[in-house]
Amino acid sequence: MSEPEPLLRAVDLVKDFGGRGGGTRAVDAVSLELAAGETLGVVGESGSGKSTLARLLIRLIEPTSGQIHYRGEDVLAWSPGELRRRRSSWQMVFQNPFGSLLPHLSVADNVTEPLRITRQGDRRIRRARAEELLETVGLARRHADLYPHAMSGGQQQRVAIARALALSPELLVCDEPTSALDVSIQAQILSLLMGLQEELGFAMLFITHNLAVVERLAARVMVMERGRVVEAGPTDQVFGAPSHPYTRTLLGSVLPLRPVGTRGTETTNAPSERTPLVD
Amino acid sequence: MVRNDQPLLDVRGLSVAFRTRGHEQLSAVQELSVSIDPGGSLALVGESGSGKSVSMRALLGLLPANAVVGGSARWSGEGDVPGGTELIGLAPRAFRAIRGRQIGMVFQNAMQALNPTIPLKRQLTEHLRWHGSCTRAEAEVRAVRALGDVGIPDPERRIRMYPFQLSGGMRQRAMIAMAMVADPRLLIADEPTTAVDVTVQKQILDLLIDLRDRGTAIIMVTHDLGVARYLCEDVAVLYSGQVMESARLVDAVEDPRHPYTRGLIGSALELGDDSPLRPIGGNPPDLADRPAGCAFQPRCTAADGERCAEVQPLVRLADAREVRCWRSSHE
Amino acid sequence: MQLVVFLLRRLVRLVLSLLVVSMLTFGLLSLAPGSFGGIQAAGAGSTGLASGRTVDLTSQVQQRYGEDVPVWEQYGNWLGPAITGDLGYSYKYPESTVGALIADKLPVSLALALIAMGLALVVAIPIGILAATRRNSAWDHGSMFVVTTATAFPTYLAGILLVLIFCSWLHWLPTGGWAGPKYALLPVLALAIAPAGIMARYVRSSVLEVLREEYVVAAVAKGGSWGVVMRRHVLRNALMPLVTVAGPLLAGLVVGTIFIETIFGVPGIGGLFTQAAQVRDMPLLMGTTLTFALLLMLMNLLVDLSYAVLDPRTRSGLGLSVDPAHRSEDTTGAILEEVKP
Amino acid sequence: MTAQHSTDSGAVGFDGVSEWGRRWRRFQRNRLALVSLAFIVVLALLAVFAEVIAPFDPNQPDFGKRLTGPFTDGNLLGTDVLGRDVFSRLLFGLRTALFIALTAELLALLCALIVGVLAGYFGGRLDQLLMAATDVMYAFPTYLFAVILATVLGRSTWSIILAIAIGSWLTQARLVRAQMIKLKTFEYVEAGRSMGAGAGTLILRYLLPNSLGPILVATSFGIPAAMLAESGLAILGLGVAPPEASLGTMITEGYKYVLVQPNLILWPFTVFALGMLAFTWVGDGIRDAFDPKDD
Repeated sequence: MSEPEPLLRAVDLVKDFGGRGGGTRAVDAVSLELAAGETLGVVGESGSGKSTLARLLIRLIEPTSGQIHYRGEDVLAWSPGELRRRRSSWQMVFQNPFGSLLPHLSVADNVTEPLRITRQGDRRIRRARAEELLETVGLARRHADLYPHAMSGGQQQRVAIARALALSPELLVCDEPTSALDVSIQAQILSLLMGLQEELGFAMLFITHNLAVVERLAARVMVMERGRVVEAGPTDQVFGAPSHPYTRTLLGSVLPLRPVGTRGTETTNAPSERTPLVD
Repeated sequence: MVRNDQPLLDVRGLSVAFRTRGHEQLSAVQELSVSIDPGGSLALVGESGSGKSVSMRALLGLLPANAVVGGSARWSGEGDVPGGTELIGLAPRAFRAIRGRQIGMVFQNAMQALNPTIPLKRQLTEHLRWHGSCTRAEAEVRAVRALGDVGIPDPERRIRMYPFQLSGGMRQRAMIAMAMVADPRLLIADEPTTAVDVTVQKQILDLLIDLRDRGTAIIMVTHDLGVARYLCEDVAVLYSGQVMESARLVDAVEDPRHPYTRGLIGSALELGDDSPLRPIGGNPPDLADRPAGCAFQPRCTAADGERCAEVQPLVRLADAREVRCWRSSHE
Repeated sequence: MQLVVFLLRRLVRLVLSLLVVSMLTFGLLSLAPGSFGGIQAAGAGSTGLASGRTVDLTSQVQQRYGEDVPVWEQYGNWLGPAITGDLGYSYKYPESTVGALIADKLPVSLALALIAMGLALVVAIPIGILAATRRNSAWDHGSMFVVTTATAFPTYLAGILLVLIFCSWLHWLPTGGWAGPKYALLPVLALAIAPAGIMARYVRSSVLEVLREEYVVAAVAKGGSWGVVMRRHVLRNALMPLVTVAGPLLAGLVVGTIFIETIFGVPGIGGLFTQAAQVRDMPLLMGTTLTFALLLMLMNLLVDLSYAVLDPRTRSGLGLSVDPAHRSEDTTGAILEEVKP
Repeated sequence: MTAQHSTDSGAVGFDGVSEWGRRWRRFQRNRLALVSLAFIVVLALLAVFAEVIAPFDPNQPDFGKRLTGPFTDGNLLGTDVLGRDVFSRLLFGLRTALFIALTAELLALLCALIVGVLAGYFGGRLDQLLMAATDVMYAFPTYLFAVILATVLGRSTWSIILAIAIGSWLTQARLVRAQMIKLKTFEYVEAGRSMGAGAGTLILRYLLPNSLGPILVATSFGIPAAMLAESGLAILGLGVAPPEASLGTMITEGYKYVLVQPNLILWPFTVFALGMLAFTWVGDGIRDAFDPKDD
């Protein structure tokens, strides 16, 4: 088997914000590759440029310079119309679930918004697809007629994920999808995403400031600081033997719940596995 | 009663409800009992809406007018009042002598908790002057020292700045300095690291550990067990306004007795931990729509229809732990 | 230094805006059918002169007022001296210069507007604060009812209402004229009512907003008494943005004097403007319009400056407030819609 | 199925009420707004059916009965200085006033929407032009501008409408522009773009419905402002040409006889003031309706 063309390849991406002298370089010469079905984690603190990078990669904002190739095609050469038509293969999940849903549309309409935009199906077909998608993300059919404001943050994020899946994307860009959620809900959403990826086989670009989340989700990781990639590689290597001081600082800032070695003891008295509540 | 046995703050059966437009009351905190010794450190852990922040504000009388607070909170920080001062329903004048001077509070977001139009100097010294404990010049000296203590370089210059002129981490420290400058016996920290980056979080927690080691008691309100574990000896796990489990933190983490505590630990992600995620299903209940009996029952993997439909009391176990679940006393 | 640059930029814009306003006014009025000469001639014609001579007279009169040359040339003839401060002679009052007329009448209008503004502020601030601190009380609801009603009665509506009550019904006060403080009472009241209502509402919502701020809770948590926290933290921050509302309202009041002067017969600059518009007295119309425009722009400049001085966040970066667009559109814009004169 | 996805059927209330339903509920909570809305509907009906209701020709003088008081000779509210029936004139005056105010506001809104959306969404030259125009208009009191326009255009209904609309559209365009610029940064707009929505969809389906609140509030306060502008022009002698009646010209006329026959100004003034108040209260109600703070 020869080296296959990666799903997404970016070379020397640069993004400058603000003109007239005092501009800032939000993303500085970032290159990356992402294979189909793979998950790449991007970690960094606020101001590291990780969210800007995500938006550059799917051309939500235009890079100052650099190249982006999707399945070998030059994404930056696409005309606005072509870009819009081809967006369906990459979808995005945002940090703030409520903010990313349209408040004046019902859950069903929100979920099938991509179908509507790409003019697929009629009202009935879309409705059926909405219910199907809601079930995929662990919501009930009856949620379809709710409005986003009547849902909890975790439920809203599920709706946002369902919407992202509506067009069966090949790439899901997740921009801190769990950082606005409580820990127990964060775990729900992460296990949902992991399960869905296994089932549907999409690639993920996962942006987060939480190292433990990346370790769980991504086989490869990129550490960003002030727009630059300071370290990249297989997650266990980068986290196991960090070479850059910033990576070490980040790792040193993680607060362990249990010292290594004592973990897992609590499973001894865990109750028997049971399907969690379905009403 | 021997003075030394007395906890610094002893909260018994604290309840908070909010009057709403429809005249029904929404209960936010029920029967909350926690205590902290001088120099101790307690974490109140829970998800958003669990009542952890509300209960701490209730203690200091900081809730809006539509809040109904019941129960008891005895404060023994002053030393000369036998049995302590009852904080709930305390007259405003007496309360002012305790707030800020004996009990300090640190808020989640310094950008919001610091007045944007007043320079740091006045915000750090005004309460010293209100409490009448020192002159203007003394207050300024203390404020500069406090800023230096929290690791702000060049405090003489920075104290003249406005909050917006400082970086996020710096602001957060300035806020801690503001609470510390009056040298309180107890510091209540309400999620002081939620809005900052992980590296800054570490620095701020280290700062709080310093304070703790110098004898200030700390109550840390947080949703992050890792943060709690790093800083505190004791923990009270809150769910839907009730304490589900209170124990020494080590014990709670190593050997959680309540299914909710177990769920929280199962949900926590840790570096180097590849055991499968076991999230808690469902969502916390709405305040207006609590399930009868055990509040956690609908999400509990170990729920037993009949036993759990009854109201669960907080049971004190042999090893000085308290758990609100009938199973724990049977195990 | 920053302040100097800021002021310079604003002054340049001010001059440019004045220029555009003058061009607009001049151009529009020249487009309109009729002219001062025409109106005068028509007046003379109606006294019974033959129609043939009317045309003759019209052109004579037009020649006399320089209205027989192309518009741009007329404008140039006006602009040249105007730059040096010479606004020319009024057509209607040929014996005095426009400058002298304005200098004579402007103080009356300004005094009216300023006194009314002062009155409105004195009434609005305590009402707003009390309503906010006793939210949902009978006082809150009652005062907000009255105050919102007041916002529906800008200038001459309030003027007419006051005349109906105090002159026509109670016979306490004269309906018009200008001979002593008694005569200023109704005009000032009429001007003050709507701005007082608007500002009281603004103060209320602004205080409520600040009361929700975490730094107020933090100040109480530090041991501040209600009074101290209110004075030092709440009121200071809540009243600061009032400047952004008060400025445009004051400007509106100056314009509002136009109606008040018409209704109450007060000899102010508004009356001059109205007369000038009616008889097409070009120099006087240009003079009064530009005076209003200048007042308005100075007021806006003053607002931006005072806000910058009051709020440390804008003070440190005066560049931010160069653009008038920074004013909050959501609040100020909507509120101003209510009474924009 | 590989993984047993945890399901989420939380206990959050089963609340399928749409955005508009909730807004209507909040509006209804404001009793004054509700009463005012009903009052406006009554006014509108009176204006529309003026011909049917009016007992006399509003413009027909009868020099035999000038300035009579109310309830004389079948003249419900008396007659004016030319002996015309005040009640009939009031109905037609109301119609003129409402027609001018509504049309002017609608015209201004339409202009404001088009320019505001284009400037706010696309930015660029048009935006610079709009901002420059705003700069000038900040210096040019809209009222003076309207007076000058009315002078130029004459005293017909349509020229008054035009004068008022031109005087007020710019403020509203700025409001729309500000809304566009604010909402453009919201995540749902980004989400829409990431799904491939074009400018049309984004503007009509994403941005406008969500900026409706401030725009509607501004409009509801714009109508009384336009009514005010109409009567203001009338007071300066620039109202609709006689013999046609509008509330503004009736008030102006009545003011001349305020000490002789106060009835003449009392009626149009009362209707006008109540109308102003009603629109103000409705605007207040709309503000509440779009402010979810209390929920």
